[in-house]
Amino acid sequence: MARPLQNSAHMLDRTDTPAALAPAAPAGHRLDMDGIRVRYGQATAVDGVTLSVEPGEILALLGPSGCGKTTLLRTVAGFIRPEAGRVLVDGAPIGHLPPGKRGVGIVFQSYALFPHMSAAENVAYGLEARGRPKAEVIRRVEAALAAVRMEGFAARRPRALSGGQQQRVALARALAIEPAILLLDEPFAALDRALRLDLQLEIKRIQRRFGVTAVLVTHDQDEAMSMADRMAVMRGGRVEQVDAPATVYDSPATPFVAGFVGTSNRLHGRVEAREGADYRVRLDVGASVILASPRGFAVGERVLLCARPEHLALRDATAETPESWPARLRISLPLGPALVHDVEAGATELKLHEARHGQPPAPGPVRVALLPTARPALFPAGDDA
Amino acid sequence: MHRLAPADRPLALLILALAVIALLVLVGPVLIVLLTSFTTSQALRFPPPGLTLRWYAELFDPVRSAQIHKAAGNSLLVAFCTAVLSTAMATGAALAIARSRAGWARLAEGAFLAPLVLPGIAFGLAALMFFSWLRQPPSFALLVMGHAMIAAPFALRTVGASAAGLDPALLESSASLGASPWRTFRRVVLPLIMPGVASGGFLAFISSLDNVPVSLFLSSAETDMLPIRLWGMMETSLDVRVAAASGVLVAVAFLLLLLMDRAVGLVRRMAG
Amino acid sequence: MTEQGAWRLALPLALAQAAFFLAPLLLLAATSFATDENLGSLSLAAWADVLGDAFHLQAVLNTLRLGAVTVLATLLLAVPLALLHLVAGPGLRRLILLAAILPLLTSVVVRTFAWIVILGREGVINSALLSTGAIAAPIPLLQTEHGLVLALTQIEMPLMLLPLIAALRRIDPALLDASSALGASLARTLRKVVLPMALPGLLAGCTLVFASASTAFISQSVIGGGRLAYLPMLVWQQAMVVFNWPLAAALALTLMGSVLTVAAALSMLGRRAAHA
Amino acid sequence: MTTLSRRTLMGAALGTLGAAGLPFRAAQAAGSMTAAVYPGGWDEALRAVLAPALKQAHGVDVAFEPLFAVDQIAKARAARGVAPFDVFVLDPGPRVSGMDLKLFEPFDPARLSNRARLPAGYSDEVGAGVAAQVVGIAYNPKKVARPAGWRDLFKPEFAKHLGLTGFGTTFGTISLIEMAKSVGGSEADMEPLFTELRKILSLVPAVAQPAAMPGLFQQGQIDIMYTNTYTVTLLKSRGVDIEFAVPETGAAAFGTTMHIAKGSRNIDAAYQYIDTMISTPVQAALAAPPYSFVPVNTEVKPGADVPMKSIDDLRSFVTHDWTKINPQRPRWIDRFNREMAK
Repeated sequence: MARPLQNSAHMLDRTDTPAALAPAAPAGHRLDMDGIRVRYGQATAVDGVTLSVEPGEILALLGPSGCGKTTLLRTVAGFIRPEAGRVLVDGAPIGHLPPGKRGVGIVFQSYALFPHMSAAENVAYGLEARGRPKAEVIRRVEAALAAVRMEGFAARRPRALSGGQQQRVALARALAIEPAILLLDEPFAALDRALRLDLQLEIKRIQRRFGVTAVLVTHDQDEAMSMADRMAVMRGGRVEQVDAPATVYDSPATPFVAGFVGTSNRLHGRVEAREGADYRVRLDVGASVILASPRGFAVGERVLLCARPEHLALRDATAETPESWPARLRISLPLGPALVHDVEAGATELKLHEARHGQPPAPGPVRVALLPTARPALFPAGDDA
Repeated sequence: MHRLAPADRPLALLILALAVIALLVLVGPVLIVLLTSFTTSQALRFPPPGLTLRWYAELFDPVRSAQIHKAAGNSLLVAFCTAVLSTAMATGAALAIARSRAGWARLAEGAFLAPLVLPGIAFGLAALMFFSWLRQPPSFALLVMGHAMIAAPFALRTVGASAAGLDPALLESSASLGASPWRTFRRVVLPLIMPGVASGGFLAFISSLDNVPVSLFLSSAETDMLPIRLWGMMETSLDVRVAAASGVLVAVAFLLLLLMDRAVGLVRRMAG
Repeated sequence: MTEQGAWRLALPLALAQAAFFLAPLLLLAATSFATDENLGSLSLAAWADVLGDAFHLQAVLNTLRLGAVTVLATLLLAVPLALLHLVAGPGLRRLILLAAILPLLTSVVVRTFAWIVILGREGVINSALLSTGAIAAPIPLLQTEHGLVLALTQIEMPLMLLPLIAALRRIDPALLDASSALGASLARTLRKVVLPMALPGLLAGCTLVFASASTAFISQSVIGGGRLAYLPMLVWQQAMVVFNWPLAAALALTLMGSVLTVAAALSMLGRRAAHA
Repeated sequence: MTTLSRRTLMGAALGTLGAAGLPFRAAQAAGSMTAAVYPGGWDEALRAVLAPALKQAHGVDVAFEPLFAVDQIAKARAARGVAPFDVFVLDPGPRVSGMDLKLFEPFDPARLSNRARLPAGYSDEVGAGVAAQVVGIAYNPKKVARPAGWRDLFKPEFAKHLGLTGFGTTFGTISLIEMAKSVGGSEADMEPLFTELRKILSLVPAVAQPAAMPGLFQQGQIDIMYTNTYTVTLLKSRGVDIEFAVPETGAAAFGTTMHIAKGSRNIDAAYQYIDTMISTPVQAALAAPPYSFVPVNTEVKPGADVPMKSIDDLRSFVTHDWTKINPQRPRWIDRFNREMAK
């Protein structure tokens, strides 16, 4: 168990040029978090989390601030000693190892680049700390900087680099030590929105190329959606759902997940009847809809329906149907190719998302209908904690 | 001050006037000492009847001022050891305090700074009483420790300010990259807090060099200290070499200050 | 250097202070409750002599007042200079900082001589005033509290200026522009924007100046003279001339206690201001 | 806690510093010793004259520790038997304190080869006289008339130039006693002194530490002070306008004595040091300018600035019984503090 985590091959050596990107890299390492619990005094920050990250996969830890995602990441990194639970890499526990011996590379939210060292010195730091021969250090620093397309900036101090460039150097520094696991702690939080998407793609590309297993902590659902192979949505120290981003979006496990990942319109109602595999639900806003749900509900049970903005559509105020309900359009905003409608139905506020055709409709009375193709999530009403 | 409204001018003028007075008060006495050191008179006298460099010549005369040179050597050595020792201890304490958010850190910081408010004369007497009780005759080591007690709080203040500005993520980053604590300290922490350490060391050095009360009790025949020797010379004979020595001290300290300022922005740091 | 183990870095200083600072102080404290320095037998005589004697209590008050007045005097000069530093260009800024550090570099021995020269009956100030006709006869400055405060103002000003300038440097100049753009007068800007932000530095400076001025033995005795009774002088006299060490110890502890009380009060004020 | 364990404790604490071969280890080898010496002129004189003579005569190296008399007593007392130096040099007041506190080794005058050159009574079982000091009034002849005696100091025209210093020093104590006598007081009754002082206090331009007096005098803050001939000669040689006035009641004199510190490990060297100090060549060199000591060796003539022809004249000077003065001094010091306080 002395050296459980070093990659057998010198990945960087094989990818000296950006052209050598293409084929998927060797299989990475598997990371397991097993029943991890962390407490700060009385408060439980992480409450018995068990998660697995498959080799070469990016897992996003997504959740609001204070949900325990960063604590979990720091536990994996070895900065925090958990009260209970184990961290395993390739099945071997690493809890007894200090951060530097875990084979974990970290990109910090602030990047934590050493301000008194040049980009190259920053990248070389971990290699020198491992006592690698000088020639190898030089070669690998060059390769790592090339991999993040920062070859021309080796001599610059972090202060002379832009935020995006700093992030690339931080990534190169983390990758240069050939980590088994790459931890990314809100790596895009300090960047302009416009830069983010480019860098997200870039990091994903590099991660793929190195085949490194990665954990990404973020509170930004878009970031998690675009980066992660799977995401774990956390709340109050617990994991509410772990799934591929599309699954999380389409089939949220809880109302919280439905609300946190993507926008969710919450409609309360009661199960009127069971119709085969589907349920007929009488919504409080005054409509009756037929829905499929994997969950079982009793007739008469109060339920909560979480509909995505694209699950709903505007109808003419005069077109009364049972599955639509009356509402008032307050405003429509064009958002690129789409239109976002802000609608109120009684006390319920709704957001609708439609493709834009011509002029936006004028504010006033409308009806809102659930699209027949839509598969909104249905929860027992009590779940809405 | 171009954007001042007319109504603000009297207040601005008042502030400016007081600031000018403050500069005069700060610099005036030092100028008087420097001017006095060039006097042609036989004793310390202001205003000097004429100007000459003879007291500097006499001060540097290896025979006639041998005792001053020896005392200066002692003082410089003690001040150097004091600066190194107190700054090293203060750096450790400052890092510990900066890294801990716990309540004890605040308390400890207060305790560490306590010697600042202790009258030196009382501490000198107490230290001598204590060491005699332990049957330890005054020695170089005790003298340095005594000075270090007075100097450490000065160092702690400046190093503490630097250490507080140290991003903890840098330390974690270094640890996660596989660096040992010692390597992290040497390669990351020390370079980053170096300006604070240098400023703290400078302050500790100066405070030791100028210390009278502790030296009075803890120095011995072998550790004749410069300020005490100058004190005796001034009191009994108004020896002008005292002013010349002071002139040299100010010049050397000032030079050192400028050099260190160039290197680490010392002047700016001392304000932090 | 994990967060948990960081406290160990404080050990060297803590142990050194315990051995070389705290222990001597405890012996001093024990001495104050003894009949003689050999800690022969228990006695409250020294403390009765300090606390039950109007002259000694007056000396306590004098010492605290000296500290307080010096703090006010340094404030009066240091605050305008720090403000000038705030609005000055880089050259003037440097000059001000160098001037602020200069008194620290002058030996205490020679500094006191300089002040005899300045404050004496035929000194710089009296000569200047006499030559301009502002006064007809020399005014007494040396050996007065005014003179002593003036001298201490120079000696202690760095301790006020340095933290003050450090605090003011954190003020974004845009804030001052914003304040005046919002129509605030200079006085209002100073009171509402600058002062609150400078407060921590101001209080740190006050604490340092107070502690240093009220314990400045050499300046007090040489510039202040024998007509002004301050505790450090009495401590020295009892210890070194009269050899009444229990009384010297009690006076020293009284001095320390008084200064620490004021320092603690100022620090509490600072913390409250920081939270307000 | 035993001495041994305390030593062990400290040894551990100081191990790195003390044992690391740093300089300033106390020299304990045979042929070396340390002596306290008054700072300033005495320090310079003894280093220049006595140290080479001692080295030549006995092969002894001496290190000097500059300390005023009261500081020597305080330091030796605080040291509790660990002699901080081998030889004291003291005025009568501190000498009596030192005797009371048993800080001296018993002294055998017979071990001094130069004993015969000392006047009778200048060596005893605690130490030997090595110099004398003559105390009187110093004044600036360009500013004030020559005061006739101690009584004059209470007159407004003199008082407004007078610098007062308290009972902290031997010369201060002697002068104040003489001033008391001039207004009807005595060593037993200092009340008249304080009564008269109170009347002139508002005129007096300085009440100062003894050490501050020369500076105050030369900067014109004061033009009259009580001091010894030695200080007057020294200041005069440095171009200060100063003259010594022998009061009409006579100048006061006292001896400066040397003593061997209790616990000294260099007793032989200490005797040789004191013996060399009173030897004729050393006394003669010290009596000459620029040092102008008042010699105690009967073969040496006092310098021109000293108001005496030979050491025998000292008998006609006013002297004081310090065994009576010392017990009262703490009270006088306290009283002086309170009277002077505004």
